[in-house]
Order: sequence, then C-alpha cells, then structure tokens
Amino acid sequence: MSVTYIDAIRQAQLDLLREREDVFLYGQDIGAFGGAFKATKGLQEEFPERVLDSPISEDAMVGMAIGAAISGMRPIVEMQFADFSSVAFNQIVNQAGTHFYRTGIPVPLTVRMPCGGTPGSGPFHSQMVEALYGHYPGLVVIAPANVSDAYHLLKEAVLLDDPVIFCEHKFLYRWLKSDEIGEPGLSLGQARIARPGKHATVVTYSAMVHEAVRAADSLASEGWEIEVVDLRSVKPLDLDTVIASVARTGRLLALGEAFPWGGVTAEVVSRVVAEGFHLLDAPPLRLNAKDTPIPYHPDLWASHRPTPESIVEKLRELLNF
Amino acid sequence: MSVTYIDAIRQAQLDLLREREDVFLYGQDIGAFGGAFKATKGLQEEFPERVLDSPISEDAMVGMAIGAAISGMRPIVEMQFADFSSVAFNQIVNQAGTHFYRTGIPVPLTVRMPCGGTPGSGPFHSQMVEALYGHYPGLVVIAPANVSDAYHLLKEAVLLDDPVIFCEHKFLYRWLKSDEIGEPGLSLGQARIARPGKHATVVTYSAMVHEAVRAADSLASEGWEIEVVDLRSVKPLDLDTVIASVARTGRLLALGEAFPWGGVTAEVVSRVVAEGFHLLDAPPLRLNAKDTPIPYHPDLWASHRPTPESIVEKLRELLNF
Amino acid sequence: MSAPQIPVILSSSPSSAATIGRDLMRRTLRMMILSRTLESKLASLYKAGKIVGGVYLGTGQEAFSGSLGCLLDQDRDIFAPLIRDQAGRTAFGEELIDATRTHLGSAQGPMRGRDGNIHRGRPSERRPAMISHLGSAVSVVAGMLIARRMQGSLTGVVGATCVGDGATSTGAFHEGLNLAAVEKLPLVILVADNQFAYSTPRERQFACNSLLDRAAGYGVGGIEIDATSLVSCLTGIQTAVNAARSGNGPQMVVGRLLRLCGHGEHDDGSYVAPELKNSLLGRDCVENGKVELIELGYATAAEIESWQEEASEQVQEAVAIAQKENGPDPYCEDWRAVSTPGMQ
Amino acid sequence: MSAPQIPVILSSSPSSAATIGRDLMRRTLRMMILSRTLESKLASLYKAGKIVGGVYLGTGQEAFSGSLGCLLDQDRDIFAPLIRDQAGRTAFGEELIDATRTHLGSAQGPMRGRDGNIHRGRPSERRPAMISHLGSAVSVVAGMLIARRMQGSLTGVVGATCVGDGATSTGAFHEGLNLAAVEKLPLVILVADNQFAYSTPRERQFACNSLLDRAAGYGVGGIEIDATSLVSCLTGIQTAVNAARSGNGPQMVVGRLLRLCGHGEHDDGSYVAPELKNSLLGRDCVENGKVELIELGYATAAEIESWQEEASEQVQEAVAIAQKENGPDPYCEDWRAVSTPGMQ
Ligand SMILES: Cc1ncc(C[n+]2csc(CCOP(=O)(O)OP(=O)(O)O)c2C)c(N)n1
Ligand SMILES: Cc1ncc(C[n+]2csc(CCOP(=O)(O)OP(=O)(O)O)c2C)c(N)n1
Ligand SMILES: [Mg+2]
Ligand SMILES: [Mg+2]
Repeated sequence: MSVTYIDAIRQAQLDLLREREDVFLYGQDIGAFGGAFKATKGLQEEFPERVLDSPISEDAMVGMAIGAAISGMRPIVEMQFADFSSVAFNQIVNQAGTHFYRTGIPVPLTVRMPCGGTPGSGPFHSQMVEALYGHYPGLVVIAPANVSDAYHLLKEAVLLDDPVIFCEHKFLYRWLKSDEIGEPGLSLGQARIARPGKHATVVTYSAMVHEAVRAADSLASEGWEIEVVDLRSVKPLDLDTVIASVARTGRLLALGEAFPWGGVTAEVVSRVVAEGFHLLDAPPLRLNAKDTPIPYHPDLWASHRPTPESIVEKLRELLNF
Repeated sequence: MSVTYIDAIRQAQLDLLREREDVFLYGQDIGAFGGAFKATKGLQEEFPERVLDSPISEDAMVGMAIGAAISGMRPIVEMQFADFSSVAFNQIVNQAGTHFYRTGIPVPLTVRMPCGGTPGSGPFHSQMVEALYGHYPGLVVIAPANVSDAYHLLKEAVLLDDPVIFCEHKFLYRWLKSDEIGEPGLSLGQARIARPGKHATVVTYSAMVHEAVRAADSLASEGWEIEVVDLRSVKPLDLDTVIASVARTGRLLALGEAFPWGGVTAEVVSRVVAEGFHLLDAPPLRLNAKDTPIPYHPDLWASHRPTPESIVEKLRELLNF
Repeated sequence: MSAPQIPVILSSSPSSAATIGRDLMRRTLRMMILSRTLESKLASLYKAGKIVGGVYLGTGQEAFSGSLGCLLDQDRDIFAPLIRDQAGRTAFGEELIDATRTHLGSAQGPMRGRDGNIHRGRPSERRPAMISHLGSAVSVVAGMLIARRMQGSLTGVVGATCVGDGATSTGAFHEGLNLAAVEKLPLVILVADNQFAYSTPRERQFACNSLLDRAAGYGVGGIEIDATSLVSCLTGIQTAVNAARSGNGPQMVVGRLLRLCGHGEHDDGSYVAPELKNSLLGRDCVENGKVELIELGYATAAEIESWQEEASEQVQEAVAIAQKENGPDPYCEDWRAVSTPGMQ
Repeated sequence: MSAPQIPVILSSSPSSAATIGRDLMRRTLRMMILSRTLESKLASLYKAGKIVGGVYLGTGQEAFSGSLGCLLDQDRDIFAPLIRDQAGRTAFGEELIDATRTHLGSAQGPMRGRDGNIHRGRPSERRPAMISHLGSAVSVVAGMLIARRMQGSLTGVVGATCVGDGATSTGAFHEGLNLAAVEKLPLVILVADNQFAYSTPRERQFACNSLLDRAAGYGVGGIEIDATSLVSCLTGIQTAVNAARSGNGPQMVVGRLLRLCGHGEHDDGSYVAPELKNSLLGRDCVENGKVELIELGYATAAEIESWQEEASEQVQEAVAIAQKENGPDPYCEDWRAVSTPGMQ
C-alpha cells in the first residue's frame, strides 16, 4: 500500500478530528463532496458537525475561523486554491497576523493553501503564496515537500497556538507517493538535508525540492555532489541548517517556484550573506519563476518555473565561478 | 513660498486633470472634502465630473478603475490609507497585474497609497506596501522621497501605460518642504544619489532616505563618508546605480521601513551579491522595521522602525568589518 | 428616490413571445444550438485527453446566457461572461475559433497560450477576459461604463455580466453592484441560480428565498425568470436590458434553472439529486426552446434540424483548424508583464 | 423557509416604554451620560494635545449603542464594538480606565501601547479588539458563535456588532452577514445610519431607500428605528436581541440618526448641512433621553443631575489614574508577533 501527499493531508485532518474535539474544518465543497482535491473525503460523514461547507466568501471564511480560534477552537480553513486567498488577505494579515501582538491572545488557525502550478492551470490556479504571507508579522508559513512532512507538519500546524499558512503543493498531491507516513522526524522550524553533498548547496522547499534533487542527480554523473536543503517552513526559517550546509559547500543557490521579486529566495540569500559571508566561495545565486503571471499552456508553464535543466544550468554557473 | 510633499501630489493631480481629459480621480472623501490628507482639495470644484467620491469598497474601486483604464481613461485611485489596499489586493495583483500579459492590453491605472508610519497611527494606518506589490508581476512600484519626485513621478506614473502602485509617505506629507517643485530630473526607473560618499552605501527609498542622510551626517563628524542611494522606484529597481555605488564604497546597507522578511532590502542585497559579489569588502547588511505589527504608541513606534541612531549602529557594524 | 419595482416572471405566455418576435427567437435558438454543439464537442475532446486545461460548460444555461448575448448590441454594448456563457459569447459575436483555439492550446487563440479556455476575452471588442476570482468582473464592467460616461459615449450603451448563485456570496459582487447602483450605471447582471455552486447547494450559500430579494437592498431593478424557457429568458432579459438602456440604473435578472453538467468535465455532478433533475428546473432549455419555436410556428422541426447540422459543421471546422495549429513557443516568449520597456 | 418579517419602528410610544421597564431605561441613560461625559473629556484632552493617536467619538449615538450594551448579557454575550460605541462598551461592562489608558498612552491599558483607543478590546471577556478595516468584525463574531455551537454552549448566547452606513458597502460586511445567515447564528448587527461616512453622504454610498432593504436579501430579520429616541432604541433592539436569542437567526437593526461630531476630533464636520442638524435626525439622544425618562416618571431632573455629577467624578478619576501612568518602554518590548517561542 502506498500513501500519497494528499492522502497524508487527509489523514492528518482525520486524526486531528478524532483526537481533538476543538478541531474543525471549513471550506468550499469540503463536506459531502470531500473538497476539490478530496483532501476531506469522507470526513463530514464521520464528523457532520465539524466539517462545514462554506459560502464563496474567503474573507468571511477566515474571519469566522479567527473568531472560532479565539474562542477555544482550532479551525482548519481550506482555500479551494491558494490563489483565492487573495480575497482573504486582509483577514489573514491584519486580523489573524496582528492578534497576538495586539491583544496577547493567540489565534490557533490553520489555512490550507493548495499552491503551485500544474500544467494547464493558468494564472489563477497555480500561485505560490509563501512570499506573500511570510512578509507579514504574526504568521507561520509551512511548505512541506514530502508525504511524511505533509502529515506531521499539518498536525503540528494545527496544534500550534499561532496562525499557520500551510502551503501544500498541488503537483505533489497524487504524484508523490510513499510507502508509509512514517514517524515524526524533525519538528516544525527545522530544515532537512534532502540530499547530502559537498560542492554546492541548493536551499529550497515544496515541489522544488524534487526538481533540485533531480538536478543534483544529473550533475552527480559529472562528479558534482550537490546538497539539497528542504526548508520545510519558510517562516520560521532555519538559518542554522542553511549556514551549516553553506559552510560545508561554500556555494549557495536559493531556489523557489514563486515570482522572482523578493520572497523566500531573497530572504535566504540576504540572511546567508549577512551571517555567513566568509563561508562563500562564489556569489550566491537565485532561481525563481519568471516575472509574469503563470501561463496556462503547459509548454509555457514548464518554461516559467524552474526545471531540472534550468537548475542544472544555474548550478553550473555557481560551480564554475 | 514653499511647497510640501502633499502639495506636490495635489499639484500633479491638478495639472494632470488640466492637461488631459482622460485622467480622473476616484476615492473615499476625495471630492468636496478634498481627501483625508487634502491631496485632492479643490479639485472636484474644477472637475466635478472627474473627481468622484467612492463608497467604502476598495475591491470595487480598483476593479472599476481597471475597467475605465482599459476603456481609454487614466484613473488615479486614492486609498484612504495604504493599509486598506489589503481589501483591493485581489483586483490589484490578479486583475490589474495580469491584464497586459494575458490580453496584450495595458492598464494605465495609478493607485495612490498613503504609506508609512506617523506617531500614534498604529497597526492599520502605518503600513508600507511596496514589498507586497513588488512581488507580483505586472506592477510598477514607486516610492518618492522628496517633493520634486512626488510631483514628477506621479505625473510619470499616470502617463505610463501600466499599473502603478504609488507609495507616498504620510510622514513626509507636511513635514517635507521645498522652495519649488523644480524641473524633472531623472526619469522613472532611475535611482538617485541622495548624498555622495565613499566608505559605505546605504540603499533606501521613501522616508528612510531622510533618516539615512541624518545618520550619514552624524557619521561625517567621525570622518566617515556615507553614500545614500534613493531608489525612487522599487520596481523597476535600478541595479546599475546601486552597483556603481557599491563599486565605489565596497559596503552595502539596504534600509527600509517595511517588515523585515523579504521585501525591498532582501531584493537589493540578493541582486547586489549576485552581480557585484567581488565589489564587496564586507557582508552586505539589512535594516528594516521589526517583525511585529506597527505599534501605536509613539515610543514603541519610534523603536519599531529604523532611526538615525539604529542606522548609525548598523553602519558602524558595516564599517568596522 | 422610490424603491424600484420588482416584477417576477416565472412563466411565459405566447403574448410575451409576440413582443420578442420571430427573428430574435430564431437567432437565439440557433446560437443556443451552436453553443451546445460546440460544448458537446469540447466535452468529448476532454474525455479523449485532447484539451489543455479544464472544461467548464454551460449546459442547460444556453437560453439564459444566449438570450442576453442576442439582446445586446454587438457594436457598442459590453459583455463580461463567466464560466457558463458559451451561448452568450457566441451570440455576442465571439467566433467559435476563439474557443477551440484556447481549449486546444493553439498559440493563435486570443490569449496566445498565456491564459486559457473560459478566461479568454477580447477587451478591445468590449469582451473582458475574466479572472477566476468570482464576482470581480462586476466592478470592471462598471468602470467600462463610467469611462464611457466621462467620454460622452455612454448614451444607449449597456454593460452586462453574469454570475452564478455562489458568486453572489463574494464581497466583490456586493461592492461592484453597490458601486454601479450608486452611479446609476446601465449595468445588467444575470444571476444564474442553478441550484449549486460546484457541489454546494443553495441553502449552504445564502438564506434568502430568492436571490432577487437582494435587488431592493442595492436599489436596483430586478426580475426573476424561469430560465429553462427561451420565451421567458428573452422576455425577462429584454425588460432588464431596456430598463438599463433607458437610464433606470442597474438591473438584476435572476434565472432559475439547473446546471445540466458537472461543475467541470472532471466532475460527474453525482451530488445532484434525481428529483431535482426530474423537476421543472431540470428541463433542458435547448430541447424546450425547440418546442417553443415550433409551437409558436416560428420554426419547423426540419429547419431546426438543419441548424443543428450547420452547427456541427461549423464546430468541426473550428476544431479542425485549431488542432492543426501549434502551441506557443516558450523560446519566443518575451516574458513581459508590463507594456513599457524597462519597467519590469 | 419563509421570508423573515420586517417590522419598522420609527416612533415609540409610552406603551413600548412599559415593556422595557424603568430599571433598564434608567441604567441605559446613566451609561449614555457616562459615555458622553467621558468622550467630552477625551475631546478636550485632544484639543489640549494630551491624547496619543486619534479620537473618534460616538456623540449622538449613545442611545443606539448604549441600548445594545445594556440589553446584552455581560456574562455570556459577545459584543464587538466599532468606532462610535463608547456607550455600548461602557454599558457592556468595559471599565472607563480601559478607555483613558489607551487614549493617554498608558502601558497598562488593555493593548499595552501596541494598539490604541477605539481598537482596544478584551477578547477573553468576549469583547473583540477591532481592526480598522470596516466590516471585518462581522465574520469574527460569527466565528465566536460557531465555536460556541460546536462546544455546546451557544444556547441563550447572542453575538452583537455595530457598523456604520458606510461600512455596509464593504465586501467584508456582506460576506460576514451572509455567512451568519446561512448558519442561522444569533447575531445582532446594528447599522448606525448616521447620514455620513466620514464626509461621504448616503447617496454616494448606496442607492436603496433604507439600509433595512438589505435584510431580506440576506434572509435575516430586520427593524428600523429612530435612534435619537431612547425608548425607540431599547424597544427595537430588544426585539432584535430577543429574536436572535430565541433562535430566529441574525437580526439587523438600522438606526436613523446623525453623527453629532466630526468624523474624528481632527474633523469639524463642516460638510454637514445645518438643515440636517436642525432636523429630527439631529436631535441629541442624551438630552432627549433625559426628557423621555422624566416624562415617563422614571427619573427626576435632580436624579439625572446627580448621575451627571457622578459620571464627571468617575471620568476625572479614570483620567487622573491613566495620566500618572507611564507609557510602554520600548527596551522592555519583546517584539514577538507569535506566541510560540522560535516561530518567528
Ligand atoms: C473567489 C473565488 N473563490 C472560489 C472559487 C472557485 N470556484 C470556481 S467556480 C465555483 C463555484 C461557482 O458557483 P456559482 O457562482 O453558483 O456558479 P456556477 O458554477 O454554478 O455556474 C467556485 C467555488 C473562485 N473561482 N473564486
Ligand atoms: C476598508 C476600510 N476602508 C476605509 C476605511 C477608512 N474609514 C474609517 S471610518 C470611515 C467612514 C466610516 O463610515 P461609516 O461606516 O458610515 O461609520 P461612521 O463613521 O459614520 O460611524 C472610513 C472611510 C476603513 N477604516 N476601512
Ligand atoms: Mg451555481
Ligand atoms: Mg456613517
């Protein structure tokens, strides 16, 4: 039997609903229908009172969940697509993100964000949102790259007393399989060495971890050993693990699938140079998606985001410095 | 006679309304009342048909302006405070920002954003938004630091065929005066050397330009000559001018008033290290606001954002490396 | 200002058919048939794995959408369609090839591979290209009308857009319609109350009896119609379009019907109860429209049959052309999101 | 489901006063006087340059807001005030010192200098701390109620919040109220139709006759009242609170009145036409409330005078305490935006 990334997300929600009475789910079509991606399939049947279909009202969905969260519940809100959280943006950053600082009362809210591109999804069903929410104070931003993290980080997210933006990658939903969910390993806030190496470090997260590993594999035939660091959460950002890796390799490529201006890769590079400048043997580089909306046609899409080929190219630039 | 920063903004709008029939203004209380900051005072009297009060509907205000912009008009939307653009976020990034790429039809829209902190304004009337909008494709993001730029950049913004996020700084509105608006100098997209120097470069924008100059002035007594670069627009970002400055000084401090995760300072540092690594004699540093909502009490507020003192401290760190 | 009157037309009569006229009815039915034919073809291409992206159909909504398209003036009105408006698009003058090209991934489609399928549009021909976020076109159409007012070219112009029952729950819908009402714009908004938003039934979406109850709260005119009947659609929408055109401000038309397909072609819609399908709401407006025309003596079965054949040929041709065309070449993309050089 | 009934109470009679009762009327007037006294003091402190941040008053809205505060149950209900709800806050149990501390910048205020003035709240005492973005508390209150439903403690609880006429144009208001209606929550929403949103008059804000016209569109109960009369406020709001408490879903109360101050104390409100000030809408509810009580024989002028004196003393004391306290010390700030260590 094998478990997919989306299975893990569903299982985490099921286990949370079973283990805790304060957890509930809210989102469009998540009830009997089981959600656009089936992340909540069958859950309403078992918990009719705690799995609720919402109207098409992202602002109110999040506002409602905030109200519930400060009243002793631990809501999980499913955005049908992360892109639609733009409508909930105000409630997320200004209501949830500021609440603890302002009032001293934390908001144990989790917003599940189906992120990232798949071929043919186009500009409004493909966006990454970690740069958006990472910028604002008061939010924890998670982006699991594998099945085990999808499960364990979601459980940690929901048990955390603070608001969490949980960035799931749609491309991984069914494509990524594992034999089992496995035991919890690292905890929230710790990055993971996804692939050890010694000539250069790629720091990335979410689906790009797999593309980076592919790129690393293909360079391995030439004798290059590339280390891949999976951030797991982009806020907090585990700089220690990143710096330790850069200390080993002397070279850094920050890789992400988001738009290229600002965001995770800029934050990683800036922190590394501020604290580990002397460790660097070459200019730290970045590779992101292109600076346009995400194109709908699969051929354009594949060129818009980083690919193993474009990662290899960037890595060569880095290694040849 | 002297002209303030807000006078310049009002004058630019008046001149645009007079010079062009396709310009109109839309926003809350901007008509007879002249706007919360009086940036449109008297304009409705002269142009009753082209200065319209809007309902409290930021999403629809921007959507409306987009519709008008693709129909031959050049709307200027005033957000009462930049912080409320969170409600218009979806229309700005997903409708205005994607339109040219998707359809080939540009959207000559300008959104005026009264940004930044003043004492006592608190978490929801003090935000900077350039990091937010800079991240998204399809938007031009401007942040003038002086009276002349407030005037000329606003005029350039409105005449540009693309959507512009025009970040005005409220702290400068009445505090910043000039003898005259002056002739246009640099054009949109070019950074300016606000203060020449040779020992370190501070790259910044908006109100922080003045704080940086103050910090530089106070270090001058110790013999340090600090160069201050005023970006003027953060997207596009004039890397050439920045790199040329860093080439002269060998040291970089990226300074901003926004939240510290991601944003302009991270983008500046990342680009400089990618393209000018060899120019650097010390690790490039960043200084931003603190990673909490902007506090309301003036004493907390003054510690939340960078001050001449905290800038001096960071510069010492940089200079002593 | 006195509250706008809210008539409800839930059934139609031959007398209302008379006010519509033979030509309009014939043209609308032809557009409905063309749309249905195109969409059936897209559905089979989807099943065959030939489509790029998703397929969202307007099956069962052709009378409602197509009537609007036929009642608008292609030379000056504005039409901002949503996901179930193939019939309205076609009736408002969109060529079939625009649809087949986007769905089949041709670079020659109106969106050049950058955006797809239902998002296609030609803003310069007064057909905005929708973004996915529901409700957000309402204010855009309002802005297109305000521009015309300022330019002195609003007289006689109507701007129309469509939403579903679910989209009425969005803040964007509310803000946009309210703004249009304040500006008393000639906006016609069709609300296709098709009983579901994706899988979500009406009672999880709103608590009023009829979405028409919302019109008064915006101070706009309104009408509710049986959208499974072509006569009722044309009559009701004509009333609304005329009211808007003659300066009475925004008009809302709530059409009661049932989505006769899945939310998208990936969805079998198994959550729709058989009783609902078998109810009057589940009546197929295309089949019913044929009966309506025949009963009124406006067309013969043979004529309708010939329209059907013509439609099939047109669709075949549009598919064939698009299928031969290449997709976009990523190496030729300039990856520019703003029009002005140097501004990115 | 049948459409909710929408009564309109625009005038009040002694008979409705009888159903309210002497004690409630007396308590409410006292709260109104206390609120007015506090706010007048804040206004003079503002003019004297002693206030940190802006000052937004509820002058003229004390009957409306205070009635709600008095009708709610302080031990279990929820009250999410907005910018003109000093009376409601006080009536719902907020101590004066909370207001003076925030306005005077004391670190001992409920927001510890991190947020100010009207944004203050104590969520753990069921008084959420508003953010500035209008309309966004509606859904939050809905969520607080849904939590209680899931926890089995909703019975008999009401959640109340207030908005102005301008805030009804926000998408947040619309989405929040619609959600509450779908969930049939015991939500009471007061709409203070005070003729202006900042400087913007009603006709630039909405096109319906009365904002009460919106209630039916949400499927919620509604009532419109003359909010310059205390009897009318208590009667109308009591009806709504009772309806919500007994399971009839959300209730909207539209109060017609005039803001008797500037938008904030920085604004002289010179855009308000004298005719409006002199109209019935411009009647001062506090002065009128005194007359109402006296006419009903519920209080004597001397008693009211003594309440006024008591209020002045209480306010003086709360100001004096806060004025002696220090502001927050930035060097002691931990600058933490999340509660869990290591998560920033
Ligand atoms: C703001 C927003 N949230 C969610 C979605 C995802 N979504 C697309 S269509 C749809 C259902 C729409 O229902 P309705 O408005 O009734 O239109 P119908 O599909 O029935 O024609 C949803 C939830 C969206 N497009 N926009
Ligand atoms: C979303 C949003 N946009 C703009 C503002 C700025 N603003 C604060 S109060 C106000 C007017 C509110 O008017 P109304 O709702 O009628 O309440 P009133 O002040 O009359 O009590 C405005 C525009 C805001 N707070 N939130
Ligand atoms: Mg529907
Ligand atoms: Mg008002």
